[in-house]
Amino acid sequence: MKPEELLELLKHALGGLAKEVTVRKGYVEVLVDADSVVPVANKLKELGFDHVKSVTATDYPKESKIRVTYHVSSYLREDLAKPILGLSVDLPRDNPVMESLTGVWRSSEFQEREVYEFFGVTFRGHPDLRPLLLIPELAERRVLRKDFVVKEESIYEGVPHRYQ
Amino acid sequence: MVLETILYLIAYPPLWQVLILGFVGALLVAMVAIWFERKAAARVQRRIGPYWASPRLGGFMIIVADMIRYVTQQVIIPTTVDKIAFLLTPVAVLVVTILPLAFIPLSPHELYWPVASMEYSLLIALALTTLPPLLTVVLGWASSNKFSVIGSLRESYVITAYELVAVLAILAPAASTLSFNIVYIVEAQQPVKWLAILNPLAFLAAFLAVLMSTSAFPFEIPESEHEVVAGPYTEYSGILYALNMGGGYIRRFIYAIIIALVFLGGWAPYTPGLDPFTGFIIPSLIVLVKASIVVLVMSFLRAVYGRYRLDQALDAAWRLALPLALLGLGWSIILAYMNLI
Amino acid sequence: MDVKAVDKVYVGNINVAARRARELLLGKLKLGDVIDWATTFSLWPVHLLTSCCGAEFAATWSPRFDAEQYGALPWVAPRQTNFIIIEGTVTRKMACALRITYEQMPHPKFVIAMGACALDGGLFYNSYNIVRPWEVVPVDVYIPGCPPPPEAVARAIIDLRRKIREKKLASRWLIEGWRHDRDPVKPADDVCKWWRP
Amino acid sequence: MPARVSLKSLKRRGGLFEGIKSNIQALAVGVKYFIDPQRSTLLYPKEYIEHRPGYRGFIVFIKDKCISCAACARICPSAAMKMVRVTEVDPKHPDKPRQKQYPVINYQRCIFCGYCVDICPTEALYHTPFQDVVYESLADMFLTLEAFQLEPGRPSVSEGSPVVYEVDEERGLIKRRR
Repeated sequence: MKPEELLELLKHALGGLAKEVTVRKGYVEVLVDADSVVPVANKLKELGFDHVKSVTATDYPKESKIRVTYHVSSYLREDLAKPILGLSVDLPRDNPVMESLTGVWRSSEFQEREVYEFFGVTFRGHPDLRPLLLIPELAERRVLRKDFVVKEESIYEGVPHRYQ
Repeated sequence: MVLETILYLIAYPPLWQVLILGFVGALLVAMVAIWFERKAAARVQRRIGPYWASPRLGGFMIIVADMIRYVTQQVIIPTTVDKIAFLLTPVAVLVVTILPLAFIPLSPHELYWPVASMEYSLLIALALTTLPPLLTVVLGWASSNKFSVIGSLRESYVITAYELVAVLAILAPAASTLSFNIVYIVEAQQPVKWLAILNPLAFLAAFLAVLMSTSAFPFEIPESEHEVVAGPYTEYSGILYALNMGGGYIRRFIYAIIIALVFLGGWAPYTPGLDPFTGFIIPSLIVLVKASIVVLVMSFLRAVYGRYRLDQALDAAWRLALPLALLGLGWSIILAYMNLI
Repeated sequence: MDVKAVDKVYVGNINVAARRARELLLGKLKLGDVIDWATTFSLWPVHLLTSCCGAEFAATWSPRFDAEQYGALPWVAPRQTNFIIIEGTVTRKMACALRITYEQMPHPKFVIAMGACALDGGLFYNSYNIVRPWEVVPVDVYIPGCPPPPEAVARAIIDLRRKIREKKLASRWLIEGWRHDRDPVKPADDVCKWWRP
Repeated sequence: MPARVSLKSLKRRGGLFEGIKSNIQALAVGVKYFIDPQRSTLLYPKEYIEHRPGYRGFIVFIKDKCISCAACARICPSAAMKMVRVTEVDPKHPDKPRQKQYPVINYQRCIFCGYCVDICPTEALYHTPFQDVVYESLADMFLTLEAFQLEPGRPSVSEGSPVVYEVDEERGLIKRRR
């Protein structure tokens, strides 16, 4: 199935639930509000998208929003598995809270935990929302947000005196 | 009276033969088997294997180095284990493993092997070889570690499946020669009527069952590395682990001696004389060489096969090896009926 | 029991007897050299793979650079080994695993740090999630490179062999009970603070 | 249409005859390699691989060519290369000591990517074709300016002889002595 055909199919199936459905360079993106993410996910699952490939988030500090993207795909229907489909939600940056999609796709559980620890997005209804890769005190600092500063060394610093 | 009894016990020849053959000989054979296993696997995989410790001996001293390292290493006793069982079971495994040697005659003369005239020697030796796996279960249970317990559980599955096959297949020669006496079975195979040739089904079943029940490589299920860390031996370190590891190889060697006697004709083409050299040393050496070849062939299989899963091994046991053993038993009865042996 | 008798074996002091036996065996009979020799040819690394250096670790034991010729056999369980190769980046969570693995191994034990990440962080020198392994466990030999080639790993094993035999590391553990040059930098509570079993 | 999962059952491959045949084949391959192993193993301390030129090994610095542009330190992705300030006395003007900057390298961090060698405008840095050198202390790995100008000692050369690996059409990788 070509991305354009998938776009038509999605527009027909989702109706007014999605805020925006776009296609760009073979990538189909469904942008929804935080309220309607669970119904849209259920609709997608009915279409045949049965698993989540990755859950990721992007920080936009100027627009003060965090966009959480679910890349969904299908094991059972080969034609649906070919184009890339992203389900995106825009959340406010100061208090990002959204419904968890673990009820719809169980495979998103670990990746939602990862988004939680790196970006601080809280997923309501997640069965076990703990930091996954980082130690707890580091996870509170939301290390992948843009305002987390990683210190760089200059080319003159860092030469210990005993080596000079 | 008491002193005489003690002296008699000390000078009792089978005791010495068990000690010398059991400890020194079996240890040597275990070392050669481990060395051959590593070296043959390396050869088949186009590697060199152990080399730098002694290039002229083909790296054999690396096995000695491993042993010395294990003996001098720290022994860790975790706080959660059952201490008495944890410390005593490896020793018990070794002792029980060597016990069957007391009932296996390597020469037909009563003078050198008092068990030679004993009826049912094959039956007793076989019964004693089935004891060590039970102690392996104790070993895992004493460690009180989940991997050890899972490993012990696998071991018990494997015992249930394969000890039956081993006993049935090794008893097939007894059925065809109408005797449980090992010396009688060997003499019946003179000169080349070996039961491995006359009854290959039972021989194959016995070989498979020995591989499986001593957890040799294609069936290394209890201590499979990638699933349960080291099986029942997970918590064992230093000399205790060396005892466990050596025990497995010695057990395989004892099974190999039994197979060499009852299937490969023992001292067969050779007719033992009466004096110590021709009556004791040469027949024993012939049997030991045959048994060593069986052990080395078992070690070679490591280089060829991958490890089977537990369900595959049990499937092979109940669907392949058990019918094979029963067929071998039936074939041996036919052999006895037709007076072929 | 008077004071002089404390040091006599025949009084029944088992600690004194053990010490005497140790001194006799390791001091006069040169058994220590044998133990050191045995340890150098029996370095079994436990497989603790933390990142991409594991590929070169695998290549070191592959047919072309067969490291089994030095007597080193990769093993899975820490209890039966005496040697650990840190294969790459050690994150904060992995540091605890590394420390636990190290403490599970019986003495005498040795550590090789492999690759730039295991020395000073390498590319991730300023990352928020990196621990220098030499803070967690005492390291014997360092291998630079990203990742180091298999020959370098073989060279590290040879270098460790020379170090063990020159400094008598294995037999000194038997005499002294603890290698005092091997005190780890960080206490275990610091490394595994976050970990609640 | 909700997605439905259907279970497929695999057929057992082959029968008893097929099993016996494949086992015998496996054993035959094992015995064949056991008799003729065709090894190409490197006996490391006795032999060492002579890499071809272009191998990115340890980096050596030529002080006379350096123009102190610091491009190597700037491009270093892991900040392994640092500039040190050195006071130099020009023989023509002995009364006017000059401050110059030269790079030093930290092998604790170096990832041997070769960016510094590539970017150097005067070719003051070059790679040696080996990397099998190990250290016993962290302090040795931070080279001083003097140590950076020398090629690091290669212990393999004193212990063994060089070999090269070539690809043979029939036997695969083979070892050839120089």
